[in-house]
Amino acid sequence: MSLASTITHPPEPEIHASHDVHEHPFYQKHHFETAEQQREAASFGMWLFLLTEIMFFGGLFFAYLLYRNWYYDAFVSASNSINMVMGLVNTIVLIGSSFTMAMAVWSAEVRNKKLLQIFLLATVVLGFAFLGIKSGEYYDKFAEHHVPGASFDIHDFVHPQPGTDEKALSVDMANKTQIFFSLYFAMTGVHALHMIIGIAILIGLLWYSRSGIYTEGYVQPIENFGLYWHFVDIVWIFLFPLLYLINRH
Amino acid sequence: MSTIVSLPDQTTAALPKRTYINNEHGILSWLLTADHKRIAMLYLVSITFFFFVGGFFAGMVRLELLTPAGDLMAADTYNKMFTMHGIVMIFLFLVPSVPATLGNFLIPIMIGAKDLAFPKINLLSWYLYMIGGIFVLTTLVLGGVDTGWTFTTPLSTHYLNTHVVTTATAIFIAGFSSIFTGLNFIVTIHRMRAPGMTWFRLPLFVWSNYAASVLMVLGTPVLAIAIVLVALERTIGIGVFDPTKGGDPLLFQHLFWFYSHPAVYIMILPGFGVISEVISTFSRKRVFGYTAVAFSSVAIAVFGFFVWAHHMFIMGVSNYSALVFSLLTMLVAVPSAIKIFNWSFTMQKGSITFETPMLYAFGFIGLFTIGGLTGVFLGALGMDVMLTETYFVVAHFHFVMVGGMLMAFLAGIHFWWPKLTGRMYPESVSKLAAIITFVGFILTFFPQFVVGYLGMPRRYHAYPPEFQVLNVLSTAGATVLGVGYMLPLLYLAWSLKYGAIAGNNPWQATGLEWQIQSPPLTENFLETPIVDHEAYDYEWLERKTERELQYVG
Amino acid sequence: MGISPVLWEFLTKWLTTSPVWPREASTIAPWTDALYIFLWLMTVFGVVLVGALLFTFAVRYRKERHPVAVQIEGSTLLEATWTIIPLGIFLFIFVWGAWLYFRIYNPPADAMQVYVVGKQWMWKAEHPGGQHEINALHVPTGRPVQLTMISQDVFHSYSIPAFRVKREVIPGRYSTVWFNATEPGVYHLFCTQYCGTLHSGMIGEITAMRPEDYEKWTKESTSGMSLAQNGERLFASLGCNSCHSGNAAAAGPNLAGVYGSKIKMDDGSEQLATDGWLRDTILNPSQHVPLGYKPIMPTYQGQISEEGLIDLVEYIKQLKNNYRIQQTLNTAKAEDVAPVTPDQKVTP
Amino acid sequence: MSDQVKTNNNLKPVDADQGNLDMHDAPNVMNPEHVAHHIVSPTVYLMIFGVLMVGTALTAGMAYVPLGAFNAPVAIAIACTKAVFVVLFFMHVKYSSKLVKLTVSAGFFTFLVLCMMSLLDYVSRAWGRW
Repeated sequence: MSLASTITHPPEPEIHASHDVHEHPFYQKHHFETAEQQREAASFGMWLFLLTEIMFFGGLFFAYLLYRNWYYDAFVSASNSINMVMGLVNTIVLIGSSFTMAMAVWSAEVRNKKLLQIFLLATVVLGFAFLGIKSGEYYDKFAEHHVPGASFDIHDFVHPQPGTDEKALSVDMANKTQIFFSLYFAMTGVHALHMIIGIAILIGLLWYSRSGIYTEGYVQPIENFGLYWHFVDIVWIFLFPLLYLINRH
Repeated sequence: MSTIVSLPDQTTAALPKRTYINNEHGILSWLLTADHKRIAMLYLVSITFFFFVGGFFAGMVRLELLTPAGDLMAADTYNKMFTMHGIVMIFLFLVPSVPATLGNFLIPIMIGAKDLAFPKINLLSWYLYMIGGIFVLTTLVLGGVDTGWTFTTPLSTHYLNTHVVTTATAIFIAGFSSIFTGLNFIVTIHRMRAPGMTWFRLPLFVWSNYAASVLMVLGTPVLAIAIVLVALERTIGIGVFDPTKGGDPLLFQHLFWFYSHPAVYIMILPGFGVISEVISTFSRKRVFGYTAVAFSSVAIAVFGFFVWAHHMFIMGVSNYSALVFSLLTMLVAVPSAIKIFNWSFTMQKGSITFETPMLYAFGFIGLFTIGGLTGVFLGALGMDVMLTETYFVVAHFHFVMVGGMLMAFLAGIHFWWPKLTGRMYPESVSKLAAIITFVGFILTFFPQFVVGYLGMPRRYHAYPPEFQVLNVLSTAGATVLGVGYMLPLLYLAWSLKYGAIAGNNPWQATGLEWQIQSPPLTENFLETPIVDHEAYDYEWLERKTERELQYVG
Repeated sequence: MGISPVLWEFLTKWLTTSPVWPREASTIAPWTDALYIFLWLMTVFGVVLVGALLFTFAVRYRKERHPVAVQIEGSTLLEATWTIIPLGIFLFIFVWGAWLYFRIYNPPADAMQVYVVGKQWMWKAEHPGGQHEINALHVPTGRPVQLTMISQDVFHSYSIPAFRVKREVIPGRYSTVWFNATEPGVYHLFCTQYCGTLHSGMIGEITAMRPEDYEKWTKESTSGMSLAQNGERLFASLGCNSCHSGNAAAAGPNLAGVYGSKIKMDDGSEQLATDGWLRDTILNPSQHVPLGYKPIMPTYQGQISEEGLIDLVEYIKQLKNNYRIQQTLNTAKAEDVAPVTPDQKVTP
Repeated sequence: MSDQVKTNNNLKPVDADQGNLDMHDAPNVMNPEHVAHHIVSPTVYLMIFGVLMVGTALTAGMAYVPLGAFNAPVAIAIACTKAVFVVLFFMHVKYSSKLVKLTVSAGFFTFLVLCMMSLLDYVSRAWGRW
């Protein structure tokens, strides 16, 4: 039977039924030839998704780049008004969670269910810690009337607290701090949203890991989620200096 | 007139016993399917629905413009009409049209795969599309939106009381549908090709969808974030685009057009792919300059990201950057010219027949040539000053999108209808529809070039009386066009039951999709096919047919 | 056989009242038309070429005449041909278009100034002599006119098809366009950027008049106060004169002759004093602190309307020396600076 | 049937071009030339974690050192270095196929296009009289 005619004249379905004779891992979808093909497709797909995420944050980063150059003084003052220690702690927490996530991937690869669960749980905890600190920060901003919108108040920037070496801004420049806070809330907000989605997925993974599927060769979901989590971490690695550390003194 | 159609003997022919259509039954088997062919059919039904919704708004717009006075509807109603027309047609019809229906159905088969790489994400993207569509319909029920499809800030953020946020949500969600479709295609084309199916054996349809997918994946998120910022500005009052707070409204334009210019290539590139397939098949000849056509798709995708500011020449971008963007715009016109000539020369020394898809393809080439060249008018800086924001732009855009894309979509639907359904459409009435569409199109949109140069601005509810004659012609043409689009809806529905049985390969075409039964099996191929021939290798097809005859005989 | 009256009317109307070509009424119009005609010739050439190819091949190689196709891979020479020739044509068009663009947007130095403020949904034009118009603009023929435009709310676009010019009117900054009308007459003014509900009502009339008629119109329609006079009054009432007095010890820089010069800033940069720059110094003073001065000027954001800003800009533009400012300082009350016609209110 | 699948495995890539455009595309039944799944050891992870911590300390510390205009480039440079470490090791790109490397670079390239082409407008707005 020539190759070409195989394509044209499929054998009858009855014959086909006996086709799947060679062994496939339990997690291999029917439309992939091998588990390896499936793994590489999934990982490539995840990367493409992260590509879209780069562009999604990219628009915000560009807006930041533009306005920081336009209203540098406002950006400096506004940046100095947010709590740098909280940001630093959050950076450490998030990098830590990235590390535990990487270790979770490793645990799945070496098929250690116990370790996998521990590291996933650690990632969840650190994720929550990040969000907790973040919401503390948001609360401060809210109390200080630094949230853009109707209740926004530039008083703190025009009349800085005596005793600090903060430079007083003129009113027109102080008004521009609202742009900084718009971007601050948009960027950290979208980032936090990614964290929340990530934590939800993590909890799901933790739940399903009980059955041991991820530690019997099906590393792919853990690995792909790891990619996502590390990406969120990278975004924060950029957000931290850009938002918290403009000309600190 | 001779034809290449070779149908099985209708007295004995029957549809295959087992197909993707009758594999499972019941509404749930469709709504929960992971089969790319079924999802393609879901898309086909839904985009057809939204096409006619959008068409209805277009009809209302044309009807209002029949008379110079704004007498049929109030100004804000009219504004809602053209806004809904734009949003529905662009985000719910043009962007998903060819990729999500024909692309979804055919790309896995053309490359010899059993399905797309991520069947569930494929289904998810249809659901996202539908949710986006439902949000648009919700907007309609709530009272509409009148931002224009471009969402110009600060108009959309501060000066309108309509349902901007609902619409923004719709576009955000529909955008993710298109991201997932593109992502799925890219992974599938990279990772799922059958043995021997090298990049330069891929049908050009796959190449052009690949290029469009890259644009979807990289461009759409930028629109998404721009639209999120618009929604936040409306609801919370952040000030990123607000000039009174120090924001730059042009920043929105940059972000918006960074997607929306490549978006027109998202819309047209898959159409190019359809035309390559159709012209080759009905000329019985390999596409002239295969590599040139393939690379011109990629070139359009790459250059497409460098030209967006040509939508902003008079909007206050610096004149120096206008210069750069105009130059790059001229460069992006070249790959399209290359394609046109390659299609023409594909016919040279061919053996041409004139079935309906071929007629649509002829219409496409003619109208797209005009549409493309009038784009050069708009890319030329000084000319753009006079022409932009007038009906000239409207005419240009519709020549490319309706004359180009919609013609290509109809060509593709007719061409692959036998594969999709296993039955032929009725040939003579479909030819009539193709001709009606062409005539109606010219009548509708050609006068708009003239009225545009006279200075009639777009999005005008009422206009000076001296423009009336040209507008009357345009509205008359729109009526003809409407008939031209209703006809296929009717006879294609008819053919589902009464059409002739098509057999595997009615057109004697070379693509892998034509080598399997129609409609295909759920798993497409029983054995992973092994590809040992170039795309459009009609000699291979002949040898294969001979061998089969011997084998059967 | 009688023709339907409706159809008859349509046909006669078509023949008599329907233009297919816009009037050419500015110096730029023939140049734009030349490029337009060239572009259409290119389009027709392209369509005829492609059409001829399709038609010839369709006839010669239809299946009846040419039953067996000859497989051809392609031709590098042909590919190069139809890459390079269109590229050459497009680049030629680019150069032509760019040349035209710079001609349209590069105003001659001696252009007459008119200010335009766009708002939902009307055009306000202000002549330096104090003539105010709504949805109308009177201009003389044979003289370059430069419009300096700004929007109070959303994007608008000032389009005069008969002059072949158009420019977006942007909130928050000035944009300019210029033309030189050649034919007296009344022409359409359109807002071409979608700006909300009554977008299509944001239209008006451009009246181009012979210079002598224009002189007459100017005299008849003046409000009695030139923009600069209005500006002077604002300058005094807002207290600008207390710092920008021109005295050596003044807290603010001397404004006389400042327009059009390059100013050294305290951050080391040099800024060119244009209309837009003057406007921005009033609204965002802390971003424009000249060398040797302290950033003490308050912002006037939200306190002056766009018209008021135009008055101030026009006033500062015309300040050749500090005599006028000294005059305002010497007057006890700002209201007494200049005679006020009863119907004129100071724009707050 | 399974016989045939086996013969397929012996089929060599038919087209030489295949390797050029994409080192890594055909399904792996056919094309054994794919990057083996590489397990990164915890030691490496720990080292990277240490590097990231040092980077974080450095970036926070540098913010207080008055460098004038150079503060921002230094902060960006440190952030980029950290990001590269995360991408290469935590995200395994160092051990991944060329396709993944290409994808990552495509993302940053497009982001740069967005920034540079828009900045082209913003930077040149201040030039000249218009």
